[in-house]
Amino acid sequence: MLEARELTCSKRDRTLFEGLSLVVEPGELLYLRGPNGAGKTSLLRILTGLSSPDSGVVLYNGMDISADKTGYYQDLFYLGHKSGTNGSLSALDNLSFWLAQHNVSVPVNTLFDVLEKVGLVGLEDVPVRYLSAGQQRRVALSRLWLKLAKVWILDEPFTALDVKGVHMLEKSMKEHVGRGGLIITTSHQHLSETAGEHRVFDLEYRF
Amino acid sequence: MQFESFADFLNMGGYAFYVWLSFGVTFLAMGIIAIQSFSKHRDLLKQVVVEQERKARIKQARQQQQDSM
Amino acid sequence: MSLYQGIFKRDMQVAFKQKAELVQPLMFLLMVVTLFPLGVSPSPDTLQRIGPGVIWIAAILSSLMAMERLFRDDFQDGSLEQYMLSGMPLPAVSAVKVAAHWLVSFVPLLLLSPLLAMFLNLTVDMYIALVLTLILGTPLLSLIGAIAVGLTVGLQKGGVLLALLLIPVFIPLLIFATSAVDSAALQLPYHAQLAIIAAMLLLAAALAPFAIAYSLKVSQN
Amino acid sequence: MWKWLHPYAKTERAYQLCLTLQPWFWVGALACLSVGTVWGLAFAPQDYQQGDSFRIIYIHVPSAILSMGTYVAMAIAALVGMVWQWRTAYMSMIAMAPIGAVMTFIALFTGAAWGKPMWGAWWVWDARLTSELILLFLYMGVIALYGAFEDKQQAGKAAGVMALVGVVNIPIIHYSVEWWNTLHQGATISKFDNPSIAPEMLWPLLINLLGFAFFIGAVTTVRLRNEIVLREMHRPWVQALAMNKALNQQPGDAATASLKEGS
Repeated sequence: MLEARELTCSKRDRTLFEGLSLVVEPGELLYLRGPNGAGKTSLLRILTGLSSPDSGVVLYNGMDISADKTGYYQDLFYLGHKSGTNGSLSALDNLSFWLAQHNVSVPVNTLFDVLEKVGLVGLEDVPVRYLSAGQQRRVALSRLWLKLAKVWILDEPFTALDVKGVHMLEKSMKEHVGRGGLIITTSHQHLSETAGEHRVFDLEYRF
Repeated sequence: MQFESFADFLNMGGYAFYVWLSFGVTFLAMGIIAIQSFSKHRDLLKQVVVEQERKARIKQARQQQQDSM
Repeated sequence: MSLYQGIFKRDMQVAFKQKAELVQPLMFLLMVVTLFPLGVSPSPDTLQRIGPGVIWIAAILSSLMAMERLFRDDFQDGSLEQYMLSGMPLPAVSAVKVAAHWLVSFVPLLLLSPLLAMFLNLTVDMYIALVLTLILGTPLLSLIGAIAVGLTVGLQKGGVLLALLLIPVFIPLLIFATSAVDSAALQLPYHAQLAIIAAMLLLAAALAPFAIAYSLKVSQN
Repeated sequence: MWKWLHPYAKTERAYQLCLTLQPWFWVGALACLSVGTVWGLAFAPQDYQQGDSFRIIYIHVPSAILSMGTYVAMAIAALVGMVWQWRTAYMSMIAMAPIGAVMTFIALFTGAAWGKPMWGAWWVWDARLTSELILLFLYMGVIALYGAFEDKQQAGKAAGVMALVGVVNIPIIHYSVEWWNTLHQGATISKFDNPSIAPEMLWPLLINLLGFAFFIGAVTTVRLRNEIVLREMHRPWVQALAMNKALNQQPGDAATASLKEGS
């Protein structure tokens, strides 16, 4: 259960939000909506602990995440704007190093199967910089099936994905929520019904 | 022949170390650049074959998706 | 592979995939050293007198060029975020990355040092002292440099700023390293200077990783 | 003008040309080098002043001359590429660069080794050696610039400009270093004069020069073929070439399939 209490955040002397509280229970999909510049990304980064809020606290299972991070990070998967893959390494290498860093051991054939599932057959050993933006996004997304994280925090996961990619991602979101997982996502296209029912949280633009 | 015996030839009038070192390094460097060029040629041709197979695998995967649609 | 091998092996593989970025600082070092005989004078004893200073100054300048590579790529492609979210303590991650960076950029510099010593006509004793100061001094460059790189990684034009931040901090190391090689030239013992450099290195090794971790958090924010 | 050269602008014809030229270059190189070296080492008379250490001249002088020559050839290829927009010209330019760098390294190393008995130090800032070293930096610059570009078409043009800038600078560097050397003549290095070349000393030198030139030609053809295959990888004729090369070697299984189980 992920909870945020009285979060305040200001960027370049513009308060994005203040006194913001939200609670997300397991088995729930929270859809964070708001215009550009409303502070969606900043809120997500605060929820992951990457950046710290001006005031307020984020709790995971009742414990402040800034105190003990390892427990929280064991269950967390964060997808940011940047793909987190090094251009000169191949998709295979990027994923195997990422898994090693997250202390997850997975046989090589599973890597190939997951890459096949995201539609990257034949491109497994090509340096990532030669792939298109959408394909690089799929390499970052394939981590969802490699690390079984309870909490998914996705920052505009649908950008640069084609129709088939969007459908696949929404289906897996529905399965994850069904299995008792917890998802917070932002997106500029509305979620279709394949993603299952979801709660909307609106963030207005403050001047 | 400028030298009486083969041993004298090897001695190079006392400068054996410098003469044989420079000849050795010269032919070594030439050998390295030649061998590197040939092995690069072999690798490039192999790479072309790998690219061919990669295209075939991608085409085949596309077909499977079409059929399963 | 274990947690930290995941980072170490990754950095090694990335470094060997981008060989050009390794070779260029070394060529820069070689060229800077060859400028001095042309600029100052080719006579062997002048070169011998200015030799240690020239090599150390060139090493510091070339290390500044290679330093930015430490976190720049990881910051831009988002891998740095994934390190932070991996549950591994960030100081340990920074220490591993600095070790990989030292191995990749400064060990070739050590291998090049005989050539530099030959160009500047250093005696064997001076060369031994030079190598000792390089072995102790270059990790110090990496550790302290990484702190400044961590701070400037978020900025677009971090390059020159990095030099402005780091050169003052490298001055003590330069002073003790060159004086060690000079006293080796006069056949005087130079253990004192080496001990001071080693002390600075141990201090940096103990504190720098935490400072690097903090500076990365600051630039991530 | 140059009508007979035009067909070789197309890469496939250039590839065939390399294939035909290559064996001759290798045979010429081996023959001349072996004859020239043996003659120079064993049969040529000693130098009255330096004794047998002067025999290093038989590799130092040819490599020094050809290091300069390869750079000029590189610049000519760049010029041809620029004026007539030939891709093969740029490719041959970058094919020559590494061998030119190796020739310069050889000239440097043999010059230093030759100078050691004379000057007592492995490296002396002598005029010729210094300009040779600067030439090596010029080569490194062109190779590094070519490697820095992702798109090899652009890389060729950029490296071409640097090759031309370099070739214009070679004489300037040469004379300024000569002048710099005489300026510091007062310094302790004694300048040894070029050994007087008696005719029977000259023949092995010329043969070796030819041998080195053949060697450079041979390696350039190999590297040019590499460059052509690299740049024309998607052309059918390259794929056909690679396919039958792989078949007659050993019909190994598909490489990526083994990658799947192997890694």
